[in-house]
Amino acid sequence: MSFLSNYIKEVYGAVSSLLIGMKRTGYYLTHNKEVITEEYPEFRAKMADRFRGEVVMTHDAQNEHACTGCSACELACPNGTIKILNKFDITPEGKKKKAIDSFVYHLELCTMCNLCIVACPTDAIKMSQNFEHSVYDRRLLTKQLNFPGSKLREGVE
Amino acid sequence: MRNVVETTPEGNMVLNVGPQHPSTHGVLHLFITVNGETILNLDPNIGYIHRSIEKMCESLSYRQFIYSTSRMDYLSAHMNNHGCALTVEKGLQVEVPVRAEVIRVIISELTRLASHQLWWGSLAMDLGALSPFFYAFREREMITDIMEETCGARLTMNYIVPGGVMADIHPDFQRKVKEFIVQFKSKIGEYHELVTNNVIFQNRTKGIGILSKEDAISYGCTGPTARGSGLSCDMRKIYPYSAYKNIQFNEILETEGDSFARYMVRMREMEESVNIIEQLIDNIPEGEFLAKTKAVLKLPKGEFYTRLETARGELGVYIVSEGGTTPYRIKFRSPGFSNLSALNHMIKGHKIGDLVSVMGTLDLVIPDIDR
Amino acid sequence: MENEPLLNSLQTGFPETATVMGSDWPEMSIESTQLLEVIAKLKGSDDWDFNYLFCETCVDWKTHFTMVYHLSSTQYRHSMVLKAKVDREIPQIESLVKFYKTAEMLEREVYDLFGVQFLNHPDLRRLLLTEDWVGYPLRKDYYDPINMIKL
Amino acid sequence: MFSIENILNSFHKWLGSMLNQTNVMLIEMALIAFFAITLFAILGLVLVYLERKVSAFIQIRKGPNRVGPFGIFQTTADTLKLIVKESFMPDKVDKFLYQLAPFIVMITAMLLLAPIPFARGVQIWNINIGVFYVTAVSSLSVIGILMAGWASSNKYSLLGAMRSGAQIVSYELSAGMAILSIIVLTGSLNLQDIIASQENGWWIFKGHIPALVAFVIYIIAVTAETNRAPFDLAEAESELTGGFHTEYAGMRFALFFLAEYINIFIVCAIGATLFFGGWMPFHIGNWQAFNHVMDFIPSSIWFFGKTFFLILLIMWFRWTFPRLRVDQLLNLEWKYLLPISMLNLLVMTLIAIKGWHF
Repeated sequence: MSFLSNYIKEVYGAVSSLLIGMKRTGYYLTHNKEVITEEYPEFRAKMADRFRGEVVMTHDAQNEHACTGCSACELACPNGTIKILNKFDITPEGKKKKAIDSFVYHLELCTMCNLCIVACPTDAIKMSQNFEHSVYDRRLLTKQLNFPGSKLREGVE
Repeated sequence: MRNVVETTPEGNMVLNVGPQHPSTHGVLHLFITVNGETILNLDPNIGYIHRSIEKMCESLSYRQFIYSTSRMDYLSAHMNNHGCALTVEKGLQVEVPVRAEVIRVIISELTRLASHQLWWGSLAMDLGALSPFFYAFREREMITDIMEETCGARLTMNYIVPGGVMADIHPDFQRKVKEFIVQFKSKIGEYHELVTNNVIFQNRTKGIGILSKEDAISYGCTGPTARGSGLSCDMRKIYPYSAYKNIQFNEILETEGDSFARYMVRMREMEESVNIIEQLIDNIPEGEFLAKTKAVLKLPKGEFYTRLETARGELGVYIVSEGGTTPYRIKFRSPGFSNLSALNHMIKGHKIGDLVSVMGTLDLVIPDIDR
Repeated sequence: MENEPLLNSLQTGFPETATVMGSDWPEMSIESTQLLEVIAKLKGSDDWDFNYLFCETCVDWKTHFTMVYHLSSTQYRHSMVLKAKVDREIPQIESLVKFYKTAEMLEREVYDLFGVQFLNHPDLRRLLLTEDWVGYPLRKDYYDPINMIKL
Repeated sequence: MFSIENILNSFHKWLGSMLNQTNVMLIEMALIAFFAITLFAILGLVLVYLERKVSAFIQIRKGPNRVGPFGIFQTTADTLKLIVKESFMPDKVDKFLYQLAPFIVMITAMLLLAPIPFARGVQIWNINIGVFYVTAVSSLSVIGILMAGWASSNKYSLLGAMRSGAQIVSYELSAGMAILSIIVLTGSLNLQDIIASQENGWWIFKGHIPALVAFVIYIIAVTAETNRAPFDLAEAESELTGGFHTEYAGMRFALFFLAEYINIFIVCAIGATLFFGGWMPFHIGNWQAFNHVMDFIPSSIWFFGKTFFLILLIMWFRWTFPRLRVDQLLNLEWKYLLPISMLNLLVMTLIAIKGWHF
């Protein structure tokens, strides 16, 4: 007889555990208020301030940046993402001054590790919150970060 | 048909599970010899995403190499970074500020929770219940949002630098973590209702893939896999690092050694992680978050080894230094690698369906195995 | 056992080998031929009971290889490092599979990446790389013009 | 009264007044074929959409919501995509069987539409052994699945097909037992007779607990028979990637997919007919006023409402439960469902003989 009562108990336990699970999913089936997914192209999530999307160089209204071309970021980068090409400007006093010609940034190599930002002594570069990087041509991922015609801000050494 | 199906000389069928297979969660390739539905032998073939991180690290500086370890076990990226930072700090003999240590531990435990939640969802999905995955992600999303706000990325955070953490915590950090804890505690019952107590789930996991304590030791298993077999191996207890020295928590042990025991270890570990976070979240000491270190780090000549607990088990970081700016040799003893080696032993004689449940409860992350 | 008493007992147990204190645990250096004998003693002895091999790897010192075994005891919670010197020209060492089953995969990995031959290993094959791969990537003199990228 | 039955009858008379008997039959057969195929397509679209919405709601998602209002044209768009998709054939398959298999599964599902009473007096073929016909023909779909698994020359497909064979053959027993326990109450295999016997109440209420048990067993067994989760071992995407249809793509895959949904509809329709009275409105004994109010709701709505309720139940199972292992699946059948349903059938026979049912 104990066999039979065990059998019945087993069946009862099994069925009730299944019904509890069904009750839970049934609750969600009938209460479709809370939706965890987002409709992407219409709804673009506001990324956090610290979110690391890509490296950008900050330029002010006079089209001036703070990059002295010291290549600290280039050294700090583990992947060779950054290449800095320097040129020599002639100052009004006739002295030669080092300045960046182009700050080349290979987005396709970047792992957003933030080491270049930490290494920069003049806070010339920062991480932007843009996360939509896809383009149709791979070459477009190689970017020049300093704007055309931009120059070094006065007083930044 | 006979000439198409590959068979062993005994007439058993050889089945390729992977490299692209839904339940291996990555590019793991298993050759299984089956007789009908019964698995007779299993031979893992790994290395499909071997990136030779150890070789790469030999040419990266001590600041740079940490980022690449996030890509090993991407679900416990923070703990991997933590292990590397601890090893470098041990070599440099840098005193890490208390605030940084506490922050590191909180983020570690949040990462562990996120990892276990993903594991829970994907285990349920492997076993055929698709909905729990979304319930797990609902809570996991809160953690990744916290990570994004404080660390700057959702998965491969790279938040740790030698000497501390990269940035101070976000002003909203404590509030959001508390919100998460409230939410998680209210939903953990749902997890048990849907999966743990479900009779089909219990039948699928109880008595499946039994790993005895002796075998766990011999196969070098660690983490929840070994703790499910009753082997006490929590590095947070045995070699307390960072803030784990000062907090009260229990090491979760189950003795059955089957899939269900491993499952229960992880479920209870989640609650324990919440307990750890609760102890620390209101007591983050004030002060610096980053110790002063030289611009170029040079480790003294010698060998340094750190053992720490990631979400999958013990991570060993072994650095051999020749006194230069780059490591001479780095070895990562990854938890998944040893756990995978026990799979053949555990699965023999079970059915193909059990392979899913055993692999699911081993919680293999393939980049962690291949490195 | 704490590190200090362990170091002392290892020094008394193996008087002819060099046992020193490393950065974390006692380090014992042996020749490759002694390996089985030393491991048998370390694992078999009740005082040490090193039943847990948690890491096994190799270091290429350009003149020779060093096999590094990290051993631990689940009973006494102490750990030690065992280093065996392996000849670089004929890299051969005994396998530890009969002591620790985890050594099977770890030794396959070392064989794959360093080319160390493990004697009496049940199934010594390439693990991560393909069977037809030429060379052993983690050796210091390995050079692959295609797959290695110079930054 | 305005009803589908009357329309059909007057249409039949109108045809008969113009043409001779043979031509009427031919035209009606062509119309029925057209109707069956249309019903197929519509049911497939509706059920797939329903399934996706149900799964989305259970999983706290929104579900399809892009194509058309609330995404109702999503499945149409998917079907169009599947139709125009290249229907490639792997190199080493058994070409004849590989191409035949989806059609066998499909035709089996189509044949099953014949005896189903969609509304009062609306039935393609009023066969006097309707229930027997359904149970017999529904077993044929396993041939198609075995054929697909075998012809694909894929180990996963083969395993899936073998699992499916074992599963469908065993679960037919308890499904048959559950059906039998209603047959002993009605004493007829004709589906119209079964519906007529539920004039004063549905069997699930009239048959005491044994009818309820039979209903539960029937639902479990048909879930298994149609290869639905938690019994979807033949597909078992986490174990066998796709099971018997791993190697199928495009329209051939869509036929399998469609046939699965049609099968669900059919088993639910049979379940609704046996246990919930088919198109019979909800009647309680001799409460004439109440029964009369219920009669105002058209019988087709009653039928589809009940059927969709059962379909919803089966979908609800799918998105809640984990999958069983293959030996547990057979254990469940041979150690639990079959003994219980046999015992249940005995009790039911006793009730029928003694006339204890209402």
